[in-house]
Amino acid sequence: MAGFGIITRPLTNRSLMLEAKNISKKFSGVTALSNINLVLHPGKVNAIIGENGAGKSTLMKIFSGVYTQYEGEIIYNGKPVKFSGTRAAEAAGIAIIHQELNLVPYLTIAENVFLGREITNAIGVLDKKHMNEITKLLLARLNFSANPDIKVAEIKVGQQQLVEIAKALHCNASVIIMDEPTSAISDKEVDNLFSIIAQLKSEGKTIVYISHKFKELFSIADHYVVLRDGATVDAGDMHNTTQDRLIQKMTGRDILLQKRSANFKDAAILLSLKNVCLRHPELKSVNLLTNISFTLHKGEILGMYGLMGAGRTELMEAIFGLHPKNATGEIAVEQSVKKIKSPCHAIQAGIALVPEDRKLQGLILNQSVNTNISLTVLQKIQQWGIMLSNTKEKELTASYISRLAIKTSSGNIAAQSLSGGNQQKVVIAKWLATHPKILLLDEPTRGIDIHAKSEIYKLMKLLAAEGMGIIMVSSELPEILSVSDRVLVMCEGDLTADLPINNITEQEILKHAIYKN
Amino acid sequence: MASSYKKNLSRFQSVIALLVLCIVLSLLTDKFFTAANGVNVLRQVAVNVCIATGMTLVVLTAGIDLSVGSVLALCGAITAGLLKNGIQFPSADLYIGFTILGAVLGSVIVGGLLGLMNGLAITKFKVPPFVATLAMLTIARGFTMLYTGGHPISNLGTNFAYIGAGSFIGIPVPVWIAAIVVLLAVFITQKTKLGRYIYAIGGNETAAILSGIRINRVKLIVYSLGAALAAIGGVIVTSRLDSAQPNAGISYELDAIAAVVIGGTSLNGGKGSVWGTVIGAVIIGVLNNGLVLLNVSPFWQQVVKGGVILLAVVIDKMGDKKE
Amino acid sequence: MASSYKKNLSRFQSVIALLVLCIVLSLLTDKFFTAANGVNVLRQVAVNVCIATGMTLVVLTAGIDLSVGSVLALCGAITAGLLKNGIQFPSADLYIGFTILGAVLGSVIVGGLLGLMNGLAITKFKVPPFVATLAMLTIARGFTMLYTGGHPISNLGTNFAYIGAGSFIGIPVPVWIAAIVVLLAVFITQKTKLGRYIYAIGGNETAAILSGIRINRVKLIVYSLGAALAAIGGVIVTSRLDSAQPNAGISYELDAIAAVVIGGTSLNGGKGSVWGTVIGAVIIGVLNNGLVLLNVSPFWQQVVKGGVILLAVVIDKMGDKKE
Amino acid sequence: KSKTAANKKHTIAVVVSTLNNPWFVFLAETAAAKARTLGYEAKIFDSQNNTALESDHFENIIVSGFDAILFNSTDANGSVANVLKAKAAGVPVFCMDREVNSLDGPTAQILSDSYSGAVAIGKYFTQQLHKKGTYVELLGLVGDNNTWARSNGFHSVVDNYPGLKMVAQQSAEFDRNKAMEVMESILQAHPDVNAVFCGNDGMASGAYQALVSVGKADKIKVFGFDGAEDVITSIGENKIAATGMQFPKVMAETAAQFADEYIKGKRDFPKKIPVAVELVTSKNITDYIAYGKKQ
Ligand SMILES: Nc1ncnc2c1ncn2[C@@H]1O[C@H](COP(=O)(O)OP(=O)(O)OP(=O)(O)O)[C@@H](O)[C@H]1O
Ligand SMILES: Nc1ncnc2c1ncn2[C@@H]1O[C@H](COP(=O)(O)OP(=O)(O)OP(=O)(O)O)[C@@H](O)[C@H]1O
Ligand SMILES: [Mg+2]
Ligand SMILES: [Mg+2]
Repeated sequence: MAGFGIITRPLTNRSLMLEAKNISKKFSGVTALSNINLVLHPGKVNAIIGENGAGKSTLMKIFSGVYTQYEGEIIYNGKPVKFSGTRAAEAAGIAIIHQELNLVPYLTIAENVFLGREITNAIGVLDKKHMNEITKLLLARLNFSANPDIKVAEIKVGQQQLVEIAKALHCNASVIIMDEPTSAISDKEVDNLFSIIAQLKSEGKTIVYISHKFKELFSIADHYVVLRDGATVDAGDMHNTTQDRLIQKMTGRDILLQKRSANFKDAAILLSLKNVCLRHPELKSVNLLTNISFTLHKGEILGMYGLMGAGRTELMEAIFGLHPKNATGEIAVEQSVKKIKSPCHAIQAGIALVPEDRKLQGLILNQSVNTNISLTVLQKIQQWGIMLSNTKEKELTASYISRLAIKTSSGNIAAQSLSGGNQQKVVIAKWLATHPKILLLDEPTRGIDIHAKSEIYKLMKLLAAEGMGIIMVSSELPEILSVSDRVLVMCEGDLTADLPINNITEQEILKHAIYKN
Repeated sequence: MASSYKKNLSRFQSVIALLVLCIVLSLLTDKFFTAANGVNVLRQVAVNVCIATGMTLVVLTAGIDLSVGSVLALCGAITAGLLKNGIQFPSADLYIGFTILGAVLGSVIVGGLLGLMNGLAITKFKVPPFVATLAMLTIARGFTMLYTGGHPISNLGTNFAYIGAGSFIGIPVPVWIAAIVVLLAVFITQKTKLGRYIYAIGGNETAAILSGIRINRVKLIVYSLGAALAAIGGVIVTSRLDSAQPNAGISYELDAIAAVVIGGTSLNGGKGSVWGTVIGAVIIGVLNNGLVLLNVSPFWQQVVKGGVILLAVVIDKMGDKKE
Repeated sequence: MASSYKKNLSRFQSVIALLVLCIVLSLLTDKFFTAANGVNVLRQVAVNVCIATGMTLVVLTAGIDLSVGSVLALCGAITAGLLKNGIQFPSADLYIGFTILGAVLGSVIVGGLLGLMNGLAITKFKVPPFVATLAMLTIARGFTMLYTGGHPISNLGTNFAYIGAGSFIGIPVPVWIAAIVVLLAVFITQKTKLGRYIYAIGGNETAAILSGIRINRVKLIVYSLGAALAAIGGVIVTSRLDSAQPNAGISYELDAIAAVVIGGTSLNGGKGSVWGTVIGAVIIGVLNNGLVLLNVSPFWQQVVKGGVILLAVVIDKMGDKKE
Repeated sequence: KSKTAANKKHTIAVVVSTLNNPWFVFLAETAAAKARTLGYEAKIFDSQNNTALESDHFENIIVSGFDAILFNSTDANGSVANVLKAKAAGVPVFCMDREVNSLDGPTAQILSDSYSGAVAIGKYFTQQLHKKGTYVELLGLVGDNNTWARSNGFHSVVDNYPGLKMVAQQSAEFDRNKAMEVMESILQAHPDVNAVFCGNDGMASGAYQALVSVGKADKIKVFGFDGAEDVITSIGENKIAATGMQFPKVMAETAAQFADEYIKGKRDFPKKIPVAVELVTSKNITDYIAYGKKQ
């Protein structure tokens, strides 16, 4: 391969911090990495780019001592190393922010940040005060002003990601690996993180940065490595490349995004909300949602934008019947008012929800792709009224696996061994199988590569063209702009804007999303 | 099918553990590997198979049912009581007699209702399954004592004894009952919506709720089924002894759970199978039988039994993939 | 600290359950609310508090220990055996005698080793805790029978009896022992790295591993501690009766687990506290005591006891947030 | 009449080793019933075969101010401390059926002599087998002293005859179902045994059921111990060979009687009153009913 010339370009051993030599890794038959070679440039931000399942996270787990069984060699500071575990890697100066959140829910923020490296006083007693103070400082660096003494279970996913980042920063490592650190945080926090990365870089630290968001990559990375199917296909200087070229390398083809511009004013109304309110489950006087009213038309894609904690997830859940006790107001499907008291009612009314967290809410991870897809429509694969038919199930799931291009060696593979993007497609497939009239997508492209994203967009457009009404919650403005027909903006539980897509700008949307006192 | 083939394969190790045990016993005594002893072992495991099958369903939903032993005792006593004394209302001078079928059905229904109570405590009042069924263990035992006054109810008639002691084409009736129970449970778990829902709830309860599964309903069904199967176990035990013992079934929950776990079902739910449980129950039964055939001293029996159960699970785990 | 205040608040409900129980009992009988009876209840819960404290640590790591009752019996027997007969090597004509302290230490060490075996089976051989400790339940009981020959070991001397029957400043010695055990456990769970790691393992084992915590080591320590505390329970029981009973401790695991769960510790690990367990154990103890004082018939006692345990947990859950 | 009014305040505790066995249920209920007919309030405590729980009961009894304890101990040695505690608190203890190894602890002991009862059974057993043949022994709970009293009594006779060979000795924990299962398995290894000696009547009934299921009920003789209802019936029907009749009614009522006398002021009681265990066979079965003699 020609591209290899770049990677093995001779550098002096001293400055060459971390290098992978012919690393291969298999998981019970699946080859995740095959003979990977790459070099991470010290003191720089190295972007690792690749589609879902390219092997990025697997390689990072090898670097950070999570996987100890692999072929090949890691060269660190000029010497071959083999870490016996995460502790050894950390001791050697390699810290990682994992793609999946790895926090202990019932411990506090401070306890999580210091987990495994607690500060104790002379007689071995935990020094809570000291740890809380340091945590506060770390969080302040991330502009996150939470009490370090609250439990991680009580904060939102985005905030948990900040805790993960704080945890890695605290290690004071010389190599910091960030595996999709921004998948759950808002733009403001991304900016914070970037200034921290810049600072770390100036301290001479090596950063490895994985993300599917090209905007971020171009603004922060110095070097890049592109992985495809477990092998290195390209590497080089970020400033000498373009987004199109990278996409070409990642996927082997070009991908184009187009703006939509249709008007659905006259189309039939599929869903309408009137004065939907949602009380806080404990603080009865607080409203998480206040008087939300809007309509969704047949064939329309409604983009829903808001900052972290704006209440978008809550709204989707309320529509889907997950808050029967606390929600008030009127929800009508095709002009007839429905009492939606549980997901079951919602499904019967023709509503589907692809939840925000695919692992915790969307999938049964240890079960097969087939089982996951067919879970919502088991009555369709029944024979003689009671018996499930494997043949029918296979037909059903195979059609979705091919339609959504789910990358899996077979439908019998456990969902947990799929890459993030493919897991998300399984969740979407599971809901498409119910042939919903209304599809609610909560952050459907979080942590998904550009190729899978564009496929999901294509699919959404196709479904809309078939007459489905879609609401897509997203925190990415470009996505909102390129996919939606109309944009709703939420802020602090209020619906602050309902804008047609024509002539709308990012600035205008943001203006409505930011809380005004 | 590929998936069920894979499932069977992954249960391969506990079958091996069972085979090894059988071979060792066959070498140690020529009394073990005979048709008569085979039938004997099957008859003895029948009750545990019934209970453990119900327990498997419960455990697959990530629950547990500690009350099965007491439910077995209460339902056995009710069967015997209905058969022998019917229901009497001395004040109204009324007496309702029961046929064998009526008594059996009555006690299985009572069993189901007890299970329903477990389920209600767990779903409506959010009591952890361990506590809810532990409370039921105590309560059902108390009611057994109250119902029987602490005395056995005996001499239930030869027709009733057929259920526990009879044979049909050379196979004891309890074995037929256990076989039907197992086949039904395999059908339910592998081939029906309910089965899928059971696995889904154990695998990821949140995802199951969001998929529109009425998880409370599924749990109610599962706990009711589990207790109804314990009631069937109670009928068999009572019929075999021709007597309902108030202290029947003490610590049967441990045997049932042991069968479930030795059979490879995870106590965290979502993973395992009824077939595995059957193997687990047979391993325990063969072990009990073998120790007696070898006339191992009662002192050493417990030590050996614990050791072999441990070994069976270790063998089982060794086959599992690492990482 | 704000957090410990919050923690206490969240255990508020089981304290309320206990208070309600005490008030009801005080209204029903004037025998209940007396100093003598208070001391009495405390002495009776002391052993369960010791065992349940160890169980709390185990359960916090998302484990379980069913073997505590058998370990209690074996260690009680060993204490008595060492005191009375020492260790004899007839072949070498050697006799090693034991002081009270020596015998107690010896048996606590044996307890710790038994727990270590549990831990090894769980960590090295990946046997699920339920099975590993179930096997130990059987094995340790078997060894108790072997060691004692099925006969109690009695007449251990008045000095030894002080541990179980004596008092110090008006408070029975077992209560002092339990208090020390509880305070140590509270210290460990709240103030040391080990405690942190125990919670972390139960809360998210993967996260704990990725944070470099040597989870196997932590589990070994926890199971050893749990069994050592059961051994201390064994010493107390033996001393109180002036006799080691081979049948001691049967089904104590259920009482200990009930105390843990009533006290609000989650069987899924990661959530709960030693204080909660103490409240749980006292609720059970008060209940047992109250039912006796009220002259409830033994058969009804079981029914009432199950009902109250259920109620205590329901009250507890009602305070928790919904949805 | 004024007497009953005075007695109303007095309460008697019945502490029984277990209620998981009908024999003990009968013992406890008879004792309580007798106490009630004598004008006392009576309450039953179930020690669940657990000496530590028995200890708790004693403490609670002393605190609640009971006037006497009718006591069926869990263990001869393990219960000594409890009895002494009661004595120190001034509460008299009357032992029923099972001995407590303390001369001055209990006020009186009305005891069933398991050992000599088992000796009698052993003698009858030898005679029935004509001193020759193979047999099986089913033990009770191996940690229970009654198990060993009966086993030892039995063997003290039977072991003198080399023609009698024990081919299996297993525990069935005093449990009917377990006895049946264990016996079923033993029969696989030793289909030709001549007799079974069981440590209690529950096990005898279970063992008999196992014999029925393999059609050997008339070939193998079953011997029990207790005099429980089902076995008395079975002996009458010639199904079970013999049992050792204990007299729970006599023991319970005597103990209650003594307690009454104690409360009324009597202090001098015989320390030990043995109540002989009588051999019940098909020959003398007409004299007996469950748990006692026909009146
Ligand atoms: N524990 C595992 N067991 C089996 N297969 C696995 C496991 N982890 C990863 N794989 C497989 O290895 C391949 C690489 O996965 P990896 O998670 O490294 O991809 P990735 O590049 O990080 O993707 P994403 O962008 O979605 O995070 C995928 O095909 C995945 O299915
Ligand atoms: N279970 C809960 N208990 C209390 N407050 C909650 C709960 N869930 C959400 N909230 C609060 O409700 C508000 C809306 O949260 P929601 O998750 O709907 O926001 P979102 O717009 O979807 O944000 P995100 O991008 O983080 O998903 C937030 O302030 C959040 O803290
Ligand atoms: Mg990844
Ligand atoms: Mg959200």
